[in-house]
Amino acid sequence: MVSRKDFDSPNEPTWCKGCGNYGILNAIKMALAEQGLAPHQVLMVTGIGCGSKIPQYMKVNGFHTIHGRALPVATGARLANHGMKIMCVHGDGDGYGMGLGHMMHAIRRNIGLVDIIQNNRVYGLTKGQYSPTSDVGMRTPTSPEGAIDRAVPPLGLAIAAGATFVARGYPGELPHLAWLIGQALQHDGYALVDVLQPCVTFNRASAYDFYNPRVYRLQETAHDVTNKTAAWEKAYEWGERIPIGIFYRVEGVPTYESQVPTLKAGPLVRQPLQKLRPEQVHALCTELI
Amino acid sequence: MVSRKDFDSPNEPTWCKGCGNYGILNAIKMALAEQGLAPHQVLMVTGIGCGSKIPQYMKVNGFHTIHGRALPVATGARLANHGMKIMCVHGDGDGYGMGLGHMMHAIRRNIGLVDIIQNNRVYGLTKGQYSPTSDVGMRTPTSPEGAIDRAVPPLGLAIAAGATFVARGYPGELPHLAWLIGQALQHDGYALVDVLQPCVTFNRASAYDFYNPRVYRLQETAHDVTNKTAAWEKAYEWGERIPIGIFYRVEGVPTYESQVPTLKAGPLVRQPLQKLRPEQVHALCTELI
Amino acid sequence: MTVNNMTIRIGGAAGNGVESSGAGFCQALGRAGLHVFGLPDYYSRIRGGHNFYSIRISDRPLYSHAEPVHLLLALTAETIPRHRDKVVEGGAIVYDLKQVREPPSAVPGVQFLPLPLSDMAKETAGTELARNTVVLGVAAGLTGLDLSPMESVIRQNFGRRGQKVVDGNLAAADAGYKAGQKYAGDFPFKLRRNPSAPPRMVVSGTEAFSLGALAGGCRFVSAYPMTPGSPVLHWMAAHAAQYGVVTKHTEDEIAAICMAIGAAHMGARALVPTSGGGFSLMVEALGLAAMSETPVVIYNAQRPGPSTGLATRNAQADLLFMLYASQDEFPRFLLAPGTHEQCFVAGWRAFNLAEKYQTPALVLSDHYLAVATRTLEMGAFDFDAVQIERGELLSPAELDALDEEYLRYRLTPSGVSPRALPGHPKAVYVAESNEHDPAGALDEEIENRIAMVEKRQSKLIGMVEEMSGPARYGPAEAETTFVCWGSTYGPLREAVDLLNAEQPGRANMLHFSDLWPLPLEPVTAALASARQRIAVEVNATAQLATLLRSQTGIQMDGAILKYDGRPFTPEYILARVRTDRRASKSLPLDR
Amino acid sequence: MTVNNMTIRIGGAAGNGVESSGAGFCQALGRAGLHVFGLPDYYSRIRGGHNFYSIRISDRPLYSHAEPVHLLLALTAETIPRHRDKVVEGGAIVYDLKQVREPPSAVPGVQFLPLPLSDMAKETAGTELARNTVVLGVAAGLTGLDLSPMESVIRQNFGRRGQKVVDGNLAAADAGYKAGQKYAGDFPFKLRRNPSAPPRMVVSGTEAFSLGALAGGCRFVSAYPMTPGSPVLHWMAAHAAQYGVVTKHTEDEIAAICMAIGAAHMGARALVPTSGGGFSLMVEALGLAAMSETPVVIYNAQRPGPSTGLATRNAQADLLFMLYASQDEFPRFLLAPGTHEQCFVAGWRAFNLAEKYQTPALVLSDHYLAVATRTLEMGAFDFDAVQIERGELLSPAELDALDEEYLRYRLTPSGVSPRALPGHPKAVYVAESNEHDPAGALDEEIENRIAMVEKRQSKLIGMVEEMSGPARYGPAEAETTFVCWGSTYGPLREAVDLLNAEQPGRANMLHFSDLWPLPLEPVTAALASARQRIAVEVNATAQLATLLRSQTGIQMDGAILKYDGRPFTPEYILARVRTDRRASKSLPLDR
Ligand SMILES: Cc1ncc(C[n+]2csc(CCOP(=O)(O)OP(=O)(O)O)c2C)c(N)n1
Ligand SMILES: Cc1ncc(C[n+]2csc(CCOP(=O)(O)OP(=O)(O)O)c2C)c(N)n1
Ligand code: SF4
Ligand code: SF4
Ligand SMILES: [Mg+2]
Ligand SMILES: [Mg+2]
Repeated sequence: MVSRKDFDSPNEPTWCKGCGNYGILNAIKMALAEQGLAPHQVLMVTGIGCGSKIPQYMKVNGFHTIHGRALPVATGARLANHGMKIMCVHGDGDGYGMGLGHMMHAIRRNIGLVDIIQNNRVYGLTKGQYSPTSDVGMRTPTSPEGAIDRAVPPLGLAIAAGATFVARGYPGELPHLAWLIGQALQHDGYALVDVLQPCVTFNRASAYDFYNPRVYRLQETAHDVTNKTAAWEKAYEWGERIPIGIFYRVEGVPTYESQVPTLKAGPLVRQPLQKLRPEQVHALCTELI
Repeated sequence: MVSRKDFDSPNEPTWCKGCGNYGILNAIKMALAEQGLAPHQVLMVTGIGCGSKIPQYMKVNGFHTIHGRALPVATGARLANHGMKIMCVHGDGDGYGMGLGHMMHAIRRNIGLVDIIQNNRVYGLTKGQYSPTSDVGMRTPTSPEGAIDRAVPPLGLAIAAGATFVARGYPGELPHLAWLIGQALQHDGYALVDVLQPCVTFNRASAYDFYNPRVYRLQETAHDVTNKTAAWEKAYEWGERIPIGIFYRVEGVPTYESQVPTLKAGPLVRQPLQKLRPEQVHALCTELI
Repeated sequence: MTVNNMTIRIGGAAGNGVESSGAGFCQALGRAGLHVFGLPDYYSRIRGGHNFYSIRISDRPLYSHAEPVHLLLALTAETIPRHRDKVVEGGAIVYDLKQVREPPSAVPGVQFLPLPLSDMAKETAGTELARNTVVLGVAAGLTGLDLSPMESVIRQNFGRRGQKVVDGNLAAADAGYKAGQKYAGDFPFKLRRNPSAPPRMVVSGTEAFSLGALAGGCRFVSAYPMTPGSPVLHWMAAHAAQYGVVTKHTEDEIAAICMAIGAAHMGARALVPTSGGGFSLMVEALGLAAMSETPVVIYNAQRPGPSTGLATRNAQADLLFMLYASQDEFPRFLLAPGTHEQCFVAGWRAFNLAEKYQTPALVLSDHYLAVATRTLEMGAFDFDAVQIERGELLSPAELDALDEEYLRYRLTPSGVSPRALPGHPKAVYVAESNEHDPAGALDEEIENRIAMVEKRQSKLIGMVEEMSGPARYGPAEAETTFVCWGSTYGPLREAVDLLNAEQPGRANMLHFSDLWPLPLEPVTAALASARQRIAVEVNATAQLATLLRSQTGIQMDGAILKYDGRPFTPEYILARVRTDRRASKSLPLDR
Repeated sequence: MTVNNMTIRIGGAAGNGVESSGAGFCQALGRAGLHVFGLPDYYSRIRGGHNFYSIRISDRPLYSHAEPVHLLLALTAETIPRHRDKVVEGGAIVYDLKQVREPPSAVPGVQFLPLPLSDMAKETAGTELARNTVVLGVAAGLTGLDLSPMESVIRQNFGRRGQKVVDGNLAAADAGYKAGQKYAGDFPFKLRRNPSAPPRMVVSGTEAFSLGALAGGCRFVSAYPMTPGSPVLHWMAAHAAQYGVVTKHTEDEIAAICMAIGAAHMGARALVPTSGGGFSLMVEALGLAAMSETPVVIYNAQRPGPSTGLATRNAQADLLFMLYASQDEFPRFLLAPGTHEQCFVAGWRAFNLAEKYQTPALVLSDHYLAVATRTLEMGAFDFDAVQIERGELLSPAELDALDEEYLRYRLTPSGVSPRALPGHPKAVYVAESNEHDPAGALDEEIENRIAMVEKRQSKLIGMVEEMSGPARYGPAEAETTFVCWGSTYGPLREAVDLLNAEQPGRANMLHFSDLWPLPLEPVTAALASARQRIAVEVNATAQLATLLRSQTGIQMDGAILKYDGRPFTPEYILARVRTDRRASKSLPLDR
């Protein structure tokens, strides 16, 4: 039996007091324990940002990579060892800004991994520049007159790109977030969990007091998670009411890794690594005659 | 009066006989002439690929850049001189593969340019590898067992990202394509024109005989170009019937360049470039005391 | 008693406002007519950790920070053990009674001043956050510095937050001041306002470079935030509307350089500030700028790597990378300003060089130079000397008068082809990333390729004429010649002064700020005449030494290298000189 | 009469099948027991232009193509003026009557053979496309080469397209053969099948490298297509299912290197083939591999730039770029195989080096080496010598037995830390791109930073032991020593042979294939003993010469540089040696 405590790390998080990342950290631990996944069975690939430091603060295999590139690293890891659970955890600047192209491609491949975005709608680590999901008009060091780029609609894009599992969580609703991550972990294919992560330091306008009165649970409404158009329209609901929960889910779309011929024989790294056999050498050289 | 002939270039295209790029070239010339845009009033920014060589084959200001980066180059050009018409013309590998992230960001900015994608659903110039819009199962040098990445749905993504003009054309319907490009040129903001470009050499399965019986004109149906959800659903229609025409169009969303304070005074390159005035120097230095 | 010659260091955790209060105190000292050299030191984290700010103060201009600390202001307990060894005899350590529960063990000759900083802050300003204002008040009281410059800074900097905040902070400063005065008698380091001094600017390398770039006609800045390059973007964004600049925070660094290339192609002077990791993403497009002959300026404030490395720390380790970045070969400029004044000049000069030779100009700064602040006279930046030279740029009138076909890549003896900006009916052309003929048409033939490679490469002949050899500091003849580049100028200059003060003729230094193309004659002459050459660089492999050897064959006799993520100090250099006259390490350094 | 010593060149437009028929003819010659060196030359366009394929044929192994042409097969009119000057006395030019409307002007001593190739193709194979088969039949007839090897190749290569196509092409070849025979009497260059020779492979550098990589345990290939790197991806994709390899055509080169890093991190031997422009996009992630100590192999088949440059042509101009790419400093391997045999070895050796030192290994090939084909004996690739050495990789059993905390970045004398693959309960760790402590935790402290820089850099001590100095070809003592790297081996070797044949002791050559880290002792010894050193490189700035001078101080006495997008030929080198004994150009080359 795996317990939440198994994921505890001696390293103290360096996040601000009240940062939404604490909740995300807890939710991930809860979900992994719930799913019976031990620290060594999981690889957590992160980008660069406040939130991307997360593998430092829990016990889990981690790869803290470079800004915006968590998904391709994770994809390579998945293809090399699909016997392990792969999670990406990264910020909105990382995932929806620099990494947006990779995300679109990961989605159309339906590569089997859970992609958690710590969407605080600001750049935390570099101290408060506006992000791809910031509100128009937000004044920051790189938008002193107010941002004029309209926000990326991540859930709408994910559904449009063909994602098979699209969800949004909120650390203010911790058990719900843990449940969502658990569902994502159970999903066979690419699973997006966008998390409304309060950044209490650089985005006070989108912190708990903004979200608390607004969020409501989709799964407590009549929302049909298999209706793609309905899900897509829901993805744009934002303002007085902000839905959290599973927006869209379809099972049965084959994952990328399940279709790679070589991987039918099991995870790549568990297949024997040895020199070519003489008959293989012979065949390869004969091809060239 | 500008005429099609004004755009003629002495350089002979190196495209294959029957290549859909000839039609696109003609349609662009027709549309520009129709709009009364002379060669020197337009900058055509292209990426790398068969089709991206297009500015070599017509008389127009061109910038033949690098693979996948036409949009950011064009965005910079637009911000520096929004007095000129900016067009991007590039392939599906270029625009929907390497450049997909840039496209999503260009769309949300609603930067004012026409983006024409020569979507032959294959890599032409590098000789036939599958592309982001290739069919699943397509066998190519990089997918000898058949491609297993699901295709990028460009129109669906564009609408989801907030594009204000989304269209698809086909060089087999030349006047229609020219009309579409003309409409795009008239649009204020980012305008996508996806073109079903037959590649007769590397993608014979998606050439004229595939498209001719399938394409139909949206504008001859009851399609409402202002209905976003309907447009989004239409974007996925593919198979026995393939719609061409304007899928979605909304005017009145401000362009990025119209919101940049400095550009209110006119195109940047037409603003005087001179040394700082003494009072400016004084103000700047005084800030530092 | 020592007057106007000390270092005050304030230390605390991220979130304690160490950096802003340090910077504010520098401003106050500048207004008091004193010279300062201010340097923040902080972790790549938003909260916690240990940040500190050092303020060296003098009557004369300062070029470097220094290690000895005369007054340590400790907002956290951790500050004391981290810096106690640096506190000089007679110095003092002020600390917050609330934070430091156990009295720290004594340091001979150093006074410990426990004060209820948190309580004082709460009482005066209503929040413990004002501790830093209290403690700076204490510093003023201890050193005898007139409080009024500090008050004026408080009024200015807190003004936006309302009168209540201003008043609270004024009261906090005053309370600290009074507390400090009580102990002033035992504290021998004093600060005296210089009322006859003119007001001075307190300037960071970031500001100096940005000012220079703006003065030089920079009108387009596209960048993706990356420490320590982003402050240039922030500065430009803050001044954009007023000074007619367009700034764009892009989706990534590839877009940043590509947008700058697009803008430069249309005729705007375009700048891309970044750091090494961001520059890594620009390498492909750098080649596009070179091939299409688009002038663009890239500013790299270096930080330690490899990869994410140490985001908020210092290194000079991207020289060879920037020199050779991108496939195949093309001319580029590499400038590495060493002082704030040089940063200003590099800011405008880079645009002239880029435009005159229609090729990228790269500026190497680093974290140290970018964040360190110095007081400078109001006239320190020579705005009059600024020129906006656009090189062979054809005016609309010249284009109107053109009676032959316009050839964008015309072959010329200088390698530079007269440039027309897109938009003129007589000069409709294609800029190309493929090899092309003079008109810009694709051309793969042998003769054309040779001509075009030679065209581009031959720009170097003109380019090298624009470059200066190393600047010598110190006596013409010296036992040891130190060889450095970029920001190492300041600490090394002080080290040279200290060595020569001990033993006249002991040392001089050669500072390289024009790194590429290297003007071989003055470089070789300067190096050849040195008796013993020691490279001093903030990297592990002596990159300048490698470059110089590759071009001149001259080898350094040793190297003082530092790769701990921190800048040199004069004291560090002296110590290395003393422990190891040949000053080289056992690592395979020259690789 | 000359037997088995000639070059046949077939020329036409893109789309004429010049490359495939040239390659097929090489195969046929290999089956006939002859040695060939085959080289395609083509434009970066799908249709039109002028492509040609040169097949040099000999009884002895060949290392290079050569300029003189004995038989020119012209499918288009343009072929004749482009190559007529290269045709030797006694040689012949066969051309298609339908394409060449006006009889070409005569060349003294050269026979022109106008033939109705298109008609013959149409009549025999039902399509004019079979012209190339006809013309190769003509070549066989003229040279007296037995047609059966060609027939066997036709059967094999056209087999997939059905018996009709096979029969048509057999008939086409036969018709050509008969036509050629008619003129055979006047054609003095003959080819004789060598029935006693064993069957030989016809191998490109791409195939040699790919085979070596597969033999060395390469199991993951992620790449974005880019000429001339992509053929490695294609080869691997074609063999993936059968040999247990996963290949991924990615969305861009950044994804390619990142996926390889992810796969390598999990334990797969991962390869990223590309060309310089693609490598430019990998620079940031290269640093990630170094910092996280992830072994990964990058193969760069160089092509001319800058930027898109000349996509289908040749250059050796990415050496210094690859050596210094990415911010800050870290150890890397740079291998530049010179021959097909060396390509094979580099293929497997790179993985061992990368894994033993847990750092990236970079292989530099180029267009020439990638596409040129040579006949090799079946045993030319020593598969027995292949070793799969994974270095300090902890087995599951070793991990089970671990009784202390696993430290991914443990400090060791070698700088190499025992590596555990993710998945074992005793070795749960974080791989880091930030500076980190031995456990992988973020650590910005000075002591740790120094230790970690020295840990990484100290790998170089072991790494350099793995490297060989330059290989000498030619006599130990020579008047001139040519210094080259990578694919210049072949043409230069022949040039050395030719010079020494004229004047014994005239020349020898030093070939560098282990470029980094440089083993200074053998390198210096080899260079120092040379009388006159001439760098021979396919670039404009003599990059190897720059590197060697930077590391040894030794300067070349001259350089023969070529930057026209084409590889060296022996004849070109000889001509340059003859016109300019010092062989340097007036450009500012050493910059
Ligand atoms: C290539 C590159 N560019 C820029 C940076 C600097 N950088 C680090 S984190 C970050 C943005 C962080 O924002 P986000 O991804 O939203 O994460 P958060 O800090 O908000 O969790 C940036 C720009 C970098 N590390 N690498
Ligand atoms: C960075 C980089 N990677 C790879 C290439 C090689 N390349 C040139 S064109 C091309 C793909 C072309 O496909 P597409 O964009 O669909 O254009 P098409 O040729 O089909 O018109 C590739 C991979 C390149 N030029 N630059
Ligand atoms: S800055 Fe924001 S995201 Fe970063 S740790 Fe603080 S609250 Fe969290
Ligand atoms: S390969 Fe395809 S896209 Fe390229 S020119 Fe030929 S038909 Fe057109
Ligand atoms: Mg964020
Ligand atoms: Mg295409």
